[in-house]
Amino acid sequence: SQKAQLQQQIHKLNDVCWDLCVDKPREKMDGRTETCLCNCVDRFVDTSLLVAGRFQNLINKHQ
Amino acid sequence: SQKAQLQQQIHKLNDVCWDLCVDKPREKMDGRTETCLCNCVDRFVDTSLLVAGRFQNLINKHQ
Amino acid sequence: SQKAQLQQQIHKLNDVCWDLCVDKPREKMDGRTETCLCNCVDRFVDTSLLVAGRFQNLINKHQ
Amino acid sequence: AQELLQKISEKCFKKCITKPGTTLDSSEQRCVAMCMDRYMDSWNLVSRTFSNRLQ
Amino acid sequence: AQELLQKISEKCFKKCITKPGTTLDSSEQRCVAMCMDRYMDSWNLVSRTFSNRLQ
Amino acid sequence: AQELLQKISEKCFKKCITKPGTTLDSSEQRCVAMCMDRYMDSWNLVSRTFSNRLQ
Repeated sequence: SQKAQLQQQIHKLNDVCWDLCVDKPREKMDGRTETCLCNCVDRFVDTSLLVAGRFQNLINKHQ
Repeated sequence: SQKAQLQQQIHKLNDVCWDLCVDKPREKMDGRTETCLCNCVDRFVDTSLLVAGRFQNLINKHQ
Repeated sequence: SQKAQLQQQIHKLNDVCWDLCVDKPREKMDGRTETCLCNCVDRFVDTSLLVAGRFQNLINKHQ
Repeated sequence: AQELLQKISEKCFKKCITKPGTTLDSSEQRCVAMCMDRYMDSWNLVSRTFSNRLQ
Repeated sequence: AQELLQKISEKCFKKCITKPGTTLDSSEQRCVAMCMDRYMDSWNLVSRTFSNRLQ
Repeated sequence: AQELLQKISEKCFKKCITKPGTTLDSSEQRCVAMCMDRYMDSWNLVSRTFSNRLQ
């Protein structure tokens, strides 16, 4: 289902961004970690869009 | 099936504990590595139970 | 299907060999990286055959 | 929630238990509890940020 | 191709974006583009080499 | 057993072949064989320890 696929993507994103942004777990989530997590998600989406766009271009060229 | 799920969990556990306990493979399994593997499995189970228990508490609080 | 399984194996191989052979992505694929990728695939297949062969021997011994 | 619990157990075990001993000592227990809370904070923040991008 | 695109996004994000900022800057964009091209080269080479072994 | 064989191949390739050459040389072959035996020892020990906890 589409909901399950969305959940799957959030698991993947949280996995990647947790490894990138969280070093030692602390008492509270600090501002720097929060900023890193938000930027990580947004830049990951940017990267996916860039990759999908270039791929589409490649397909169009070959047609 | 339940048997397949159990097998899956053993694959996961062996994966995690192998990476944690085995550095260079040797002629024989030495005692230190064996102790590390057993403790790794037991502490992983402890961790899972702790996590599941805290999660249950959270759900109870929110009801 | 068999085709899907083959694709899956190529994904796995490319994953492992990319991590082993490609450090920083460059303008072009250089010869050294190409050689590393080809050898990586061939040695991975050798490793799998060796592992499968030893496993078969074990099963034969126990029968 | 099953998959989330599995992810938390695995990530927090790796972060908090580097030399598994004969019990889960109190500092490891505290680390796992804190790690779990942060992982869920992170999960919520990531979900929200991702949902905003989808709109 | 869906799985290939996911793999590329993940591998190239990890290689090119080590400190995520408020935008994908031009050097990160170039890195992702280059990384994607190389990943597809690698995929083609790996497929060919593997197919040769299967025959 | 299919999945176990795949895991062994991947784990032992990563441990034993760090610079893939034109053949699998004898020291790499010995390393893979040893690694496989240890991985199966580990699998048996982990299964047993885990089963004990489930009872």
